[in-house]
Amino acid sequence: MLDQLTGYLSSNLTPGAAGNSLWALIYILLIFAGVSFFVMLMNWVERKALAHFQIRLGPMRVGPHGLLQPIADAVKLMTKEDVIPAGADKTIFWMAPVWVVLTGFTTLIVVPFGPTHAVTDMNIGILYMLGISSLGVLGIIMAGWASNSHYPLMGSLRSSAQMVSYEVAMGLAIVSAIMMTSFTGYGMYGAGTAAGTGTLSMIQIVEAQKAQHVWFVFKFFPLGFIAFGIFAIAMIAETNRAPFDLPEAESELVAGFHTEYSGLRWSLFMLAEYAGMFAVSSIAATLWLGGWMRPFPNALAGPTWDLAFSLVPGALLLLVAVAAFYNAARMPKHLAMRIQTLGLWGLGAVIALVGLIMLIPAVRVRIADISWFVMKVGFFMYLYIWYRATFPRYRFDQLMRVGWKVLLPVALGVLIVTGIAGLTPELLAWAKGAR
Amino acid sequence: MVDNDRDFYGQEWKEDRGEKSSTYLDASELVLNMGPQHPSTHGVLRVILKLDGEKVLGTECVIGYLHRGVEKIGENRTYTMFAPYVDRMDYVAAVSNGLGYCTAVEKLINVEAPPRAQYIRVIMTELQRIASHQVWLGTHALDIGAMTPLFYTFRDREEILKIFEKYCGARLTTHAFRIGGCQYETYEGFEKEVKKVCAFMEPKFGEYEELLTTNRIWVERTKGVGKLNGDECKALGVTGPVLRASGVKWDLRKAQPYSGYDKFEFDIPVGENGDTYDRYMVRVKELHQSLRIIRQAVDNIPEGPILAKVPKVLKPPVGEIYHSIEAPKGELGYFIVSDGSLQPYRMRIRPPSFVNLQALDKMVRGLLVADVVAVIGTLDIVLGEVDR
Amino acid sequence: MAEEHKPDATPPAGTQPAEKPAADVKSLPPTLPSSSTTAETKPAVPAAPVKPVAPAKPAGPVPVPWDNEFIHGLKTVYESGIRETSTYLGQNYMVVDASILTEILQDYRDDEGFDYLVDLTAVHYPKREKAEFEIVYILYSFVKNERVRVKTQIADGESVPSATAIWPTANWLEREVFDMFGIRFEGHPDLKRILLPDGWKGHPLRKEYGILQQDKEWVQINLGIESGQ
Amino acid sequence: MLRKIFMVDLLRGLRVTFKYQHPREIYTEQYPLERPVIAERYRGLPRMNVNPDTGETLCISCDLCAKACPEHLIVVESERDPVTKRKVLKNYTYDISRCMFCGLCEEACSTDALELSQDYEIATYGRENLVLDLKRLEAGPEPTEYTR
Repeated sequence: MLDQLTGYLSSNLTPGAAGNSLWALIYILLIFAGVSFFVMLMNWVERKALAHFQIRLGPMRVGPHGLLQPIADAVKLMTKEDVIPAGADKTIFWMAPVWVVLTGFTTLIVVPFGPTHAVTDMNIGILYMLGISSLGVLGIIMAGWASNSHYPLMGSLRSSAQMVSYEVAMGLAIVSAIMMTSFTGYGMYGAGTAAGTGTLSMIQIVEAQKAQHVWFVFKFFPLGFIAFGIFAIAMIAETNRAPFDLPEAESELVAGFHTEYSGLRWSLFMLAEYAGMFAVSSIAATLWLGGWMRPFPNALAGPTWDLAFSLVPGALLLLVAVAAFYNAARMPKHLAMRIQTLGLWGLGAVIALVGLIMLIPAVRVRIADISWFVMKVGFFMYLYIWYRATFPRYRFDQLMRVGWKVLLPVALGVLIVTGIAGLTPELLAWAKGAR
Repeated sequence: MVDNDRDFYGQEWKEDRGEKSSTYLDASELVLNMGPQHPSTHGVLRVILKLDGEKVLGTECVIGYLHRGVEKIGENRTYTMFAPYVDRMDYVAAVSNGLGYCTAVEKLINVEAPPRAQYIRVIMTELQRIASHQVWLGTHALDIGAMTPLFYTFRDREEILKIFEKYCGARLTTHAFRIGGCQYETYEGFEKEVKKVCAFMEPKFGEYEELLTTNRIWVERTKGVGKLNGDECKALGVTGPVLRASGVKWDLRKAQPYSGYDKFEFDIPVGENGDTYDRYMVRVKELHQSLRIIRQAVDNIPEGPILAKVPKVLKPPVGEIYHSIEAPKGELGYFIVSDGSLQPYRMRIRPPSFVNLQALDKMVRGLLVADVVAVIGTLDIVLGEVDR
Repeated sequence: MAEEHKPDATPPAGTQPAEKPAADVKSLPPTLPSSSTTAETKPAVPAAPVKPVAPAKPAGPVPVPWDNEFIHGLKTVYESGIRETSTYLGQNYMVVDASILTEILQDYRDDEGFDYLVDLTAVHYPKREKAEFEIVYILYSFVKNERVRVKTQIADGESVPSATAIWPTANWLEREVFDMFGIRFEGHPDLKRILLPDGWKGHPLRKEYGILQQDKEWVQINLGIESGQ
Repeated sequence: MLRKIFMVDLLRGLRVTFKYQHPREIYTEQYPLERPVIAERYRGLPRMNVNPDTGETLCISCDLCAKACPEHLIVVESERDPVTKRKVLKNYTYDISRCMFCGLCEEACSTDALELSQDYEIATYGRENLVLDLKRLEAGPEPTEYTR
């Protein structure tokens, strides 16, 4: 048992690939806990960031600056009575949230936090993720149908049509990114001589980007970026967020498919939604923004740059700690607030400690990959909230029109042009040869 | 609730459905109840939608949840006592209700408010028009999905409410005017503060436009939705920004000026094809026009008394008059029948929202559920005024 | 619950006195003499010593007969139907028979261009025996920027042809008049209560309907509580 | 067309919301700690003024305020003092459960004894203490100090 445990540490394969099921279990638990913590954090960040966009404060009462709000929400949702509507179809009603959470989390086993930090490295990574995330639609339809009332029914039908139609656009954008993995040229416009073999595995995709010294977002500049843009739009529609949040449009359908849910079941839906957001933005980060690679790995190579970039995560945490101390100092000097200020000082101290640990050279190297990946996903989360604050909602038929008539043709176009761009040297050679 | 054998809505309903279906709810139709407690019906309005999938076949509005019998109360209060009740009808534009009521009674007793009072009244009513349009813009954008304009508009509206509070003591139900003029002299620094607020507002209107006017999602959600042309508006008695957006250049402040509006020059924004986008543009332009009026009024506000000589115990001569003003929602009219006693014999109030809401069914037919919400928002109805 | 603080001791000016000293208004508006004969009941003697009787009010504005060629045309056609056309405080109005009402409204809309029915309301005069209700149509012409009031007088229980055909806006206005006064409008597509609940009995804006009165039976059935007042 | 491709309109909307993230723009007022500034003419809880030196009420029980109130919420009981032949205020109740704070009573009061103060914290735990008697009216507002 012990050697199985230590045996893996030296290998540079993912636990799944190395066949070490124990470590795979540990990774699964780590990811599950990590994503749940991420959902709690995201709950707080969404409320605060959305509030600041809207010139208000967001939760301030529960804990210093509302930090205990997610915990309060969780407890509230746990203790709230779990209502099942009278005419509801009990089994399907019960199964729907479980199904949605199931699909939400299983997509995460392929997400590459680092060269070896993924539960397993399937060679069909992307295809697996797309397949599982499209299963999530089934759960939503089940929820809508089982609630046996008008609004959820309409909400679930809408969201199923929406997710199906945006999956097409998403798939095509991904295909054009996969195609790029088969090129072997260097730099932004290098197409390379021999036609390499493309890969679907997430870790190989990042390796390909490392090999080509370019993030696919910048490959053949406008093409990569357009594909990334299409994916970004489709991913928002996939998770029913921001301009495309029609299924849960409060102003029309009250709350869409999860109207009749309450208490723990409702929180499962929220958990699944945030997990889905995490999964989809991790695909975007891996495919286009070079997974765990730090920015400018080649242009700014050399030890000094390596050192500088590896300090960034630690420095970031220290910055957060300073912010915490500053806010703790600014807390009102009220008797009742004293506990909260103490709590904030404590939190600031903990974050500072973690930041310092991250700066130790031994630790620094290991966590560099994970931190860069999480930062990129964090950027996408910020985008989600930003869109939600600014944009009005599309109407259902316009949403379909955008999905089919705008995204799909553009995605096809990008696909073809990338193909041609990738094969130019061979085409030239062929043309020269033929003449 | 809706009995079975009768057709759902009115005569012409029968033609386009061919023979009447025997069972009330055959498979194609879904009766959806946008009930009184719906997030986007501005107040307690219940709309029964007959849907074919998402398309709206017909609507029926059930109102009366907020009916407080203002007209019956009007018959049992003296003229001065009734003024506070008027504020509670269109609670978003209380000052203009008060102005309508006071000018109507002044016309009845043939008294003219002194010029200074007229100027103060114009300033307060135009400020209230801006505040009312801001509430409309905030909630209308919220219905179509954009959450943030609501907070920006309400923050700017707060400045206006502060002025009201400083001037007459209340923010919403102001009861600022009395029959014959204004009750309060302007507090010192009133003109300076109004000017400061106008200067503060101008760039903020630009921001609303930047957030919404050119935003493609907003344009798509509002262009061509809920069309009404000029003649339909006139036939349905629709007034206010909704009428002006359909191309009819008619504004009571210009057509039949009251309370000194003829002294200010401002123009009336007019739309062309009377859809939700045009109504949005008309109201946004009206914001700028109101600012123009306020600046002119504040610049040359005359000195002098603020209350005309009106007997404490007011007994108007026997007779009846109809007087209407341009409220932010449309033409707000008062038909007062007096029998010479202390209390009006009949106090009829013609609410713009009640009549505008009638046009909902014609505008919404054939649209989707999401558009019903947008059209209710663009009609800018306030249920306090609809139900009286 | 604290004793309901609405003692009857408050002076009559506030509450609704049992017998309304309303002027016995024959044809509205009466000429000057009849208004001065109204019993000038003084509110309860205020604390100050009795004020001398207010000096006779200056002559109030008096309705002046109003005439123009359109009215002339109407009069030649329906001489008896048009009871009175006059102007009061600058607002001209005409009183017509119920029988020829729709034709007159139709003429107004088509010939004179009064294409906007501003308001349709009713006033209840319980004292008049044959003409208890007076239905008022307020019309406005966009072209001429003019307002006119067309009024008819009907007895209790009589009904009036609906104006929905001429102006669709009359639909809800008539429903409200029916709801508040109980006047039926023939030809109205969907005449039922608009503001009050459907099962409500009684029409509130009638003069004999007290201000605190509620349909106790409806409240009992639907809300299951003792009527609030 | 070009602007449509590069989504200029969406980006401008985003810029506006981004600009408002600055903490300086935050508009919320944390109520119990930060109290709003109330205007001097604010019409809040009614208060009976007392003659500063003699300490007895200024009200001459002329009953004008009771007549002016649209909702008839004020009841003035007074009896005639045999010696000075003038009415003396015995009891004065002001029921604010249905009061609209319209200020008509304040205007009608000839000796400006009755006045609407600037107190806006009028909520009570029972309907009974919404009926203010003379003592409460003279005491005037006493803002409660919230700690939480």
